[in-house]
Amino acid sequence: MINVQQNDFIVADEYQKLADDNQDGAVVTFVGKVRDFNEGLGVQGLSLEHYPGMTEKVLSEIEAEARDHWPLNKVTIIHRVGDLTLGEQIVFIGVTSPHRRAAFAACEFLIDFLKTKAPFWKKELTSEGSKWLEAKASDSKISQQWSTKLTN
Amino acid sequence: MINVQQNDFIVADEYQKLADDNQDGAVVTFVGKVRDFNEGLGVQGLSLEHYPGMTEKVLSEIEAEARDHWPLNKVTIIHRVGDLTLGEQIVFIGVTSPHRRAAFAACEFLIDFLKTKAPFWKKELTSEGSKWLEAKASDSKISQQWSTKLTN
Amino acid sequence: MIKVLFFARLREQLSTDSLQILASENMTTELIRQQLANTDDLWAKVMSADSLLVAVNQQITDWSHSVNAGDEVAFFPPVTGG
Amino acid sequence: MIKVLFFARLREQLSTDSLQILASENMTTELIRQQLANTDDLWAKVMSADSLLVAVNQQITDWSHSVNAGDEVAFFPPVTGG
Repeated sequence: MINVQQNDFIVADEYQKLADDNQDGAVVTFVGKVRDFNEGLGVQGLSLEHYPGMTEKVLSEIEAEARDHWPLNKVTIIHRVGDLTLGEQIVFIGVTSPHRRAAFAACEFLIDFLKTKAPFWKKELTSEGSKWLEAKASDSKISQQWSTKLTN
Repeated sequence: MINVQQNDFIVADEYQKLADDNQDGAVVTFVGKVRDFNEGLGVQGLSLEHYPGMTEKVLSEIEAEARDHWPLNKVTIIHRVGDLTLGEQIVFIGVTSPHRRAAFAACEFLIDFLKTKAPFWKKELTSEGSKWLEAKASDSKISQQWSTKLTN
Repeated sequence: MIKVLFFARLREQLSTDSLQILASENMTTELIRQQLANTDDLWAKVMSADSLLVAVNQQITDWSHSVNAGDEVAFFPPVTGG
Repeated sequence: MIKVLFFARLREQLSTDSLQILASENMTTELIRQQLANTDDLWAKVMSADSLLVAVNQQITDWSHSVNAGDEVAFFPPVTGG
């Protein structure tokens, strides 16, 4: 399931939807939240913009790629857009599999690729005004490492 | 927080306890459940035995080791003992960190080491009687890989 | 016509979220970029950023990708979601 | 006295979850294992399993670990939790 939404999500509900299959021994979830990011500027929140249509398409492609690599049963990807305050949830990734290694790897793969491929942009709202975040070189390096690992 | 308990745990409650700190950008959780394990014998459930006292001690040591390697804030480890039926939750590992890579790595490290170091034993209850599970060579290999990775 | 979209920092810098341009023969993503850069100094600066990304019909692509009438072309900075 | 514990398959095979043995000079985990193995054929078989693990005072250890009065020694098969 892929959702791009303004509303908050409830982890308990998403977990429940993921966890109702007896074939799955492993459920791994990741939640990313608004935190006091980089330079200690007193972050009050984020504004999240996206490219409607393309976002969902890219997330579907990333999910399909994960399913090519690992035996997955359920996959949930939820990403919020709009204005979020400090501590709010931004993104939920949940994966179930018969195998824990597959569940961990796929969950991490999904968030790593979401960060470098999906058209979302964060603007940080600080006490000194707002500022678009710069993409992190470390994030694209992580994606590249996956590509190397998975094609070898 | 480390708990070895007969009772089921509620993922929503455990998530809530983990997620209330604005310094943490990342929350990773793992849930392991009773599934139809290995040889398609029609698993009806598990009976889980442990070594009271030593279990908690080992889990604390594993947690301390994870904290040595990664910047973690909260860590929750819950493992159930006693009789469990198919589909029931066995183990919960939850980790929060400012950094998602640390949260993923620590969560996977904790379950990998729990599986090879903590004194729990699973007896499978099938339609053809009960049977102690054999330790998997793949699990000890995974622990060894961690040791190699973390000391290099 | 070709629909052109701008997102995030670009959208703010250009004060524009979308516009339409006429399709022509042998059009590419690079030619559209140059055409837009010719608007004025501001557009020239924004459209020549090294980090600029382009998508055609919601698929990230390179600067030699051909573009035809009815296509949707989007320009945006590196993504920062998650 | 030394408290000796058995878990899981061992506990079932031996129909025993704990017993007390007398401490003696220069006792080790290996000597306790041998002493228990001498009980009868069943104990000999169970206590000579290659995969047998031993913990002293709730810490997994090897077969040369010394054991003193008051220690808690546990024998068990490889763990399978999680």
